[in-house]
Amino acid sequence: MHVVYPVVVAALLFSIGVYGVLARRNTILVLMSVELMLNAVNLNLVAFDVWLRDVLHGGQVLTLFVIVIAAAEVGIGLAIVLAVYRNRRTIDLDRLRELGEPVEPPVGDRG
Amino acid sequence: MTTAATVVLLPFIGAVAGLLGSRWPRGRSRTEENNARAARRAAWLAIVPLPVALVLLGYLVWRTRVGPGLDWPPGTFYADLLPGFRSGAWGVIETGGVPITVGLQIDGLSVLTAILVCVVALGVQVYSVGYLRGDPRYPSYAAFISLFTSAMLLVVFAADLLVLYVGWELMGLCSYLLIGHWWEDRGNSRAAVKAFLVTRLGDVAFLFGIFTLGFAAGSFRIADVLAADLPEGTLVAATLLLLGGVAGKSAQVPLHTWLPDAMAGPTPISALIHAATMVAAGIFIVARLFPIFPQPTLDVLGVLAAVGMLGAALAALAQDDLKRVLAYSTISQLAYMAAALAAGSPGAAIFHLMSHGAFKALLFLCAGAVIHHVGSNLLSHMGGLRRVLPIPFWTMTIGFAALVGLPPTSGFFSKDGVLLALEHSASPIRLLLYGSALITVGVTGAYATRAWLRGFFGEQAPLEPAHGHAAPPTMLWPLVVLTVPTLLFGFLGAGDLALGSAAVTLVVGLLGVAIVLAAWRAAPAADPARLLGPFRAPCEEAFYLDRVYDRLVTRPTMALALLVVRTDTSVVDGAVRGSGQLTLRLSRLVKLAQQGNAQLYVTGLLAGVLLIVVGAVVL
Amino acid sequence: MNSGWVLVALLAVPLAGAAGLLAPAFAGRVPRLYGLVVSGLALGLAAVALALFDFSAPQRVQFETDLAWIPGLDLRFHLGLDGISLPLVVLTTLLVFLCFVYLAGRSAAPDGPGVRLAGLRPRALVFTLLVLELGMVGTFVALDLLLFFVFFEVVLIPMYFLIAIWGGAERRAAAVKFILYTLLGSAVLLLGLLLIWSQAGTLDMVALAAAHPMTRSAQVLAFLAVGIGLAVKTPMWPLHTWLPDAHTEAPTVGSVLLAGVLLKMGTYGFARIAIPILPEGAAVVAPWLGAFAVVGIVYGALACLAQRDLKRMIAYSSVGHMGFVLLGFATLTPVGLNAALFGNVAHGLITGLLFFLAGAIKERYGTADLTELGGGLLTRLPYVGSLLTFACVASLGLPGLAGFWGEMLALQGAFAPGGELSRPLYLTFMTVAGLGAVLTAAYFLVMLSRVTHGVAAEPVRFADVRRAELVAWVPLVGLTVLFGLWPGGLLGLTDPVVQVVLGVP
Amino acid sequence: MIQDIDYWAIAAPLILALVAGLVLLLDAFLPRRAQVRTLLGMVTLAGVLAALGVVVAQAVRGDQIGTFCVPGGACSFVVDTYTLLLAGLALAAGAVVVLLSMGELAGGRIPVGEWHFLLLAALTGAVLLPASRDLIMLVVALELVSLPVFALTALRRYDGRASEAALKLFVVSVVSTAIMLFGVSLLYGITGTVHLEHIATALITGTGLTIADGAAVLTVAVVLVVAGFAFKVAAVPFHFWAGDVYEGAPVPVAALLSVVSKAAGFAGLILMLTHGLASETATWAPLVAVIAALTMTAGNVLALRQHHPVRLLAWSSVAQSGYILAPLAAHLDLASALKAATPTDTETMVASLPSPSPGTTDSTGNALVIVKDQAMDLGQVAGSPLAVQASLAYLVFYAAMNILAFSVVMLVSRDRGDLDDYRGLIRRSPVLGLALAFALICLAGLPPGLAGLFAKVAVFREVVFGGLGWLAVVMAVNTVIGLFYYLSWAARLFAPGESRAAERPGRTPVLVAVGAALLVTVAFSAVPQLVFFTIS
Repeated sequence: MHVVYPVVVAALLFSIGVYGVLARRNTILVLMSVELMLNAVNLNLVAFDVWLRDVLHGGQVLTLFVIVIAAAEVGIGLAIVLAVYRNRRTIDLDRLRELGEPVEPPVGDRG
Repeated sequence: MTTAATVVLLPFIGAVAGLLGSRWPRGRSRTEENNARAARRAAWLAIVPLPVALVLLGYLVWRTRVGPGLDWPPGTFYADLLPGFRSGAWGVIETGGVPITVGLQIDGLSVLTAILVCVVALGVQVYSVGYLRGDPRYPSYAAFISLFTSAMLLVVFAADLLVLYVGWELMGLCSYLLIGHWWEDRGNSRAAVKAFLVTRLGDVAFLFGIFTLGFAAGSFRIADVLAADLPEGTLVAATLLLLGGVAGKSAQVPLHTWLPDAMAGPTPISALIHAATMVAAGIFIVARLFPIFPQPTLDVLGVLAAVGMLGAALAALAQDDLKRVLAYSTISQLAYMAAALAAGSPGAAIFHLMSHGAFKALLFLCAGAVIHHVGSNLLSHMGGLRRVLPIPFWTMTIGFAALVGLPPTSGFFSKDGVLLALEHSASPIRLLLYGSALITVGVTGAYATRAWLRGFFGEQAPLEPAHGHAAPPTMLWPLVVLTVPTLLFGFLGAGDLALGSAAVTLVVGLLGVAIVLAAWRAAPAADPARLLGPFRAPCEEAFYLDRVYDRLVTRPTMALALLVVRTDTSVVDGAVRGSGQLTLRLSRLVKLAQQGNAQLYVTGLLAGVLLIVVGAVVL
Repeated sequence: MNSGWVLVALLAVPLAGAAGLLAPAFAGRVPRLYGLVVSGLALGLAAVALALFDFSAPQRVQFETDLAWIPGLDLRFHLGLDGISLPLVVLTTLLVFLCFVYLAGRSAAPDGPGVRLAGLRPRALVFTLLVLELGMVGTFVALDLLLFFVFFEVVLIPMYFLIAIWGGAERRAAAVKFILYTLLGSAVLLLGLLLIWSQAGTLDMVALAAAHPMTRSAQVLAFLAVGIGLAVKTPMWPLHTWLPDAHTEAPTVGSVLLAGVLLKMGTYGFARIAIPILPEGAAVVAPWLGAFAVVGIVYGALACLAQRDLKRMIAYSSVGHMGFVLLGFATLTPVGLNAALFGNVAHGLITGLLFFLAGAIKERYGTADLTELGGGLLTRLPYVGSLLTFACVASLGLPGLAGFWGEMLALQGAFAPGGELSRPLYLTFMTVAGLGAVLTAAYFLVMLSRVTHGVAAEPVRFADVRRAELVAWVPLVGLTVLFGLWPGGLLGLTDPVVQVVLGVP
Repeated sequence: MIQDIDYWAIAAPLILALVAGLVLLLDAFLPRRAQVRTLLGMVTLAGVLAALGVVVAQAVRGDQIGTFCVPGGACSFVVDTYTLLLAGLALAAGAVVVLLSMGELAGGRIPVGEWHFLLLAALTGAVLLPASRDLIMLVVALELVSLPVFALTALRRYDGRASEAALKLFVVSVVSTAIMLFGVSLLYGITGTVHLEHIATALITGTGLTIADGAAVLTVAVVLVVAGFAFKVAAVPFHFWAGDVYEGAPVPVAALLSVVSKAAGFAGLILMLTHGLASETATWAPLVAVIAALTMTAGNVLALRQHHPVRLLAWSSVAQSGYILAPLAAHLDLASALKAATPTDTETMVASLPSPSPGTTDSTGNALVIVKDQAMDLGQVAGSPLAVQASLAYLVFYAAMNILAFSVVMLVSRDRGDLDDYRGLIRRSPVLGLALAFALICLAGLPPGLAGLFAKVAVFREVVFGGLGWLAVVMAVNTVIGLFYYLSWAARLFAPGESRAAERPGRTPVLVAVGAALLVTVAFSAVPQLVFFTIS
């Protein structure tokens, strides 16, 4: 199998992830989209590793680490989402806007 | 040389001592007693240097009585009289360009002029003691006169054009300070400012003229400049620029307008500045540099003089203010000197300068005595004063006679010398000069007679007891003393008298006198100026020149100034403030993306990455 | 000869003085004479430098110290003094000392509107002024481009606080404008200096001035950057608008030092860096510099003519005077450079005095608005009025006083510009500048006429000159007269240096 | 294959990790009392200081150690000057952050053990990152810096603002990580190796590359790899999170983010760019220039007219990142320079490198090998080492002054801080006021803050020397904008105002932190050659 196929699939997967991040308001869904992106990376790495016949198997090692990282991220992410939900009763990303630039009065003539 | 330096420095030291030391050590309290004590001390400090200087000048006369001098045109009286020439320097200031020589030079011209200056200054200082009795600011006044004298002496003796310029400008300052002596009155203040600014305008041109000469000759020393062989074009340009300064200081058309206004100062100041010294400086400098004045420049000077002498005389005829009459008369007489210079006769010019210095100082001091008595400058407030003020009457009569040019006064000889020079000059504008001068002689007779009649004859006007006391002796003595040169000085030049020409002049002058006399006899109460008919108003306003200048120069300048101030805040500073505002606007704009929406952040992030990727790949 | 300690001490004294103030012993109150003593010590050191200076060779760098400071940046602690910097160092120490004299007198005076200044945080005030002195003196003695820049920057913060804390009603905005504007200038200056460095490979001013290793185009670019940076500080039209605000709001001592010394740092840079190191760049840019200078002269004068505030007017007059100084530089002739350096010192003395006087008037009247001041100053405050007249007359360039020589020689330089510069163009500059001189006289006299002449609105008399004020002002008056009558004293110092700078054989 | 592990080389991160575990254990078994809180803090501090001691010892010995090496010479973990400098920086800043934490934890609303554990974990990552020399280590270390910080931010459990900040940080971070990992996977695919050294060799010599030289994929990979680090240093367009997160997070976390985490980000970025991608300078240098310009401008503009001190510091630190990035853009493009250079130019350029004689540069191949060798040793020469040095110097100075500012803010600010709280601080508390004023003036880059000034000068120099005139002008303008907001804050310190200082518990450790930071900053200002000497 030519390396292009898995790479194109990975790219598509990554794009879907990006779309999900952009389109979803629910934080959990955003989290899942990020997982898609990470899995695209994994697919890439494994495919390259095989294709390159890397004796050190750098790609595979990295894949393992990425999986671990993804797990950790999900763990912490869900914990944070929980905390947010407890405090705010919502997990919609675009409704968490307490922090942000305050609305300014019109520009004066200082400066 | 040290003698000349001492002459210059004596009044200067007097000025410094008078300014700093008059009130010392009790400067703060301004009681009557303190004022009087300060005035006494100031008067001594002001007067004492002058006789000493005169003695030293006498020594200089003796030193310059023989010796090879500079190359003057034949018949130049001061060169004939005192042919000696000396110069010396105390050092050279390296400026990186043409060096400046700190030095003085002595010759007949400078010694004689210096004597005139010192004599008039002495008279004025003595006279002022009485004239300003009780004025708390007398000490500074006297010191300024001393400073003024010193500056004029520096001009007279300077061997270097830039050193001369120092004295030249210092005079401008002193005239500003003295004209504005009574600064409580805004009018005086304005007149002082005007005098300074108008002369300074001329002085800038003068300075550029000095540059031209100095750079062309490679030296600012007068002797070097005179000796240098300069191209005609440079000379014309340089001397024309110098004329600017001459016109300013000697109140020639078109920069003469400050002089009538300058009459706002105390009368002795008018006598000093506007008779003997500052106004003489312009004529003096032309005479000093006469050898390098090319014909075209002299022609320009001649035209200005021709216009100035007649115009000023006509203006004098219509003035109601006695001092303004004298002021316009001064302009007119200075134009005579300028005309003589234009005709190629510095000797006649300086001769007239000296005699004019004497009689005009006399006239002003007399006028001062009259004004002191009447409390007003206006002729319409005077009349019938000959009985009340006998000494001023007689001395002023002599002065007017000299002004008209009646024998045997000095004015007769000197004016005749000028007219003779004009008549016989090789100048291409000889006819214009001579004709104008002759008519002016007539007009001079007319205005002098008018002023004399209106002041001393006719009904006595009710007096304003402004100065209840009579003039003190210190004011009268200088009058009497000044009549002596007025009467006798002319005989120095008696040898050159040409009878035919003198007769013509005399007749024309008497004609003017006669016409006014006739008009006065016909209606003693009316002003003989009515003879001018429809020209009276323009003459009285000096042909509206002040208004023209106001419209053309003063107002546009002020408008421009306001425009600049507005531009500065709205455009120049506006750009600065605008860039600040722009930054703040940008800040608001960028902050729109920071309203707290994390999804927006991620979108921005991904869009940014996409943009960068595309950019990096494409570029 | 190993006399470098003088300059090091000259920098160390204000620094140690300022550092000493941080000691807790001074908390709350500071001895009235502390600043006086420290600045007097600095003045004494400057006098020592003056005494030890070899006047026979002012073009030689004397009192040199050359130590490596930051090898990573090639920054050397290189100090030295020559005929250009000596007068400015003395002027700086003198003005700072006089400022302290003035302040000491003020804090000693009984209750009045003026006490506020000195009464408010005297420790901070003394500290600020001493740091300011450090920066000013350092700028004039630095011989390393980067060191020069460091000192150039040192003055910004103290001056900012001087205006922002002890200033007038609109002080905050004025101070911000001052520091932002001048910082922009010095940032551009830094770019220029770095450009020189990158092209020439050294930061040593002496070496750079001796050899000009840069190409013509690089020189032009560097001159533009350095020139703009310095022109902001000078200030040159149209980069001047920070100046009027800063002067109007600054306290008296701030105005005095701002006009007396800070502006000189800009012009000094032209004499020390821009022209000697970048001669070809200077030759290309000079006509533009001259044009802006001349516009500045006339523009400043016109702006003064319609000004309503005394301090603001004097500030704009500085724009005009600095125009003359820049015109002198733009001629690229020895006489022009001498003129500029002379004008520098003269302006420091005269405008310093003017600001002292304006401050004294503002303090007594409570306003510096010309209309509110009314007339009759000579009646109400005869001595202040007379001194104001003197200062104005000196400032308008009367011969016999220091202001004259700078102007006259600048015009003389423009009469015959150096090198390849276009003569007709410079003659035009000269003429316009000459008219500017007339306008200068006009606004000063009109102002004098408005303020000193006339009848006072109210007969109330204020305290005339106090003793401390007199002590602070008399040296300025004396030096103005001295240099006016004896310009050789200063020209003899600068001329040999200028000849070397311009490579005149 | 069994690898030898050089425990001395990895001593610093090892100590941190062990102490982290110890802290967690102690917390679990000791009672929850105030003294225990202090004890845990002291233990953490001791751990950090011990690690710092190791780093200092390694620096003093002049160690050049590599461990976890593969056949072929490439090591995954390298201790050299560069590593030690950045590790030392992270640890020193970390120690101050620990002190600040003790102040924060004194409030009692935050679980102490977890806090210190997470802090130590993040520090482990920060120490690990500059030592990493392969992609895997880099990724893992980077995540090790990131993940604990999410938790730290959210650790104030009942504070909605903290949770919100954590969430935002988390989302932006994971997206950035994903992007970077995608780039890493592409880079791996292109070069076939994960070791930076091998990547560089492959890219320079072209051996082992799977694609043609100069293909777009490589560019894409470079950009994406840079993304992850750009997020850490909050460069545009990865800066959006900074304001909200700094504001919502506890102040020590904000300090951690702005100094330790940023230093780690720069460590990785510089490693990646100058080590792995040295041959691709032509691709990334212009990119870095544009990003630097945008970053400093955006940061400064956003910081204008801020009223929240921490938010202001957040944007200011974004702007400062721009300055740190700028010299990298002036990094000498060795490969193309060598390719395009005329012999004389090559000679002059190579002559500036320490060892090779001009004779060896005659053939391009030789020169490239030399360059590659040189490039491996960052501590000495890589292209224009001065550019990197300028960045590092700026980073060091920045860390000192920024942490000083945060320390003072920690003492003065309340939760919803306002700049007006600082009015009259100079009279309430002269030392704090002066310290903050000094920090701000340093950040603005003006004397007497000579540290800031020299940092800026160094940066400006590299940019001007690199011929990036436009970037220099942008920097100049930005310096002015920056001064505006620093000053408006500094001026408040001197303005008259009422006392509104909130007396909070746990002042002592924070005061110690202020003192230490002030001492270092003043030292840097007085003798800035210390830093320049250490770096060069």
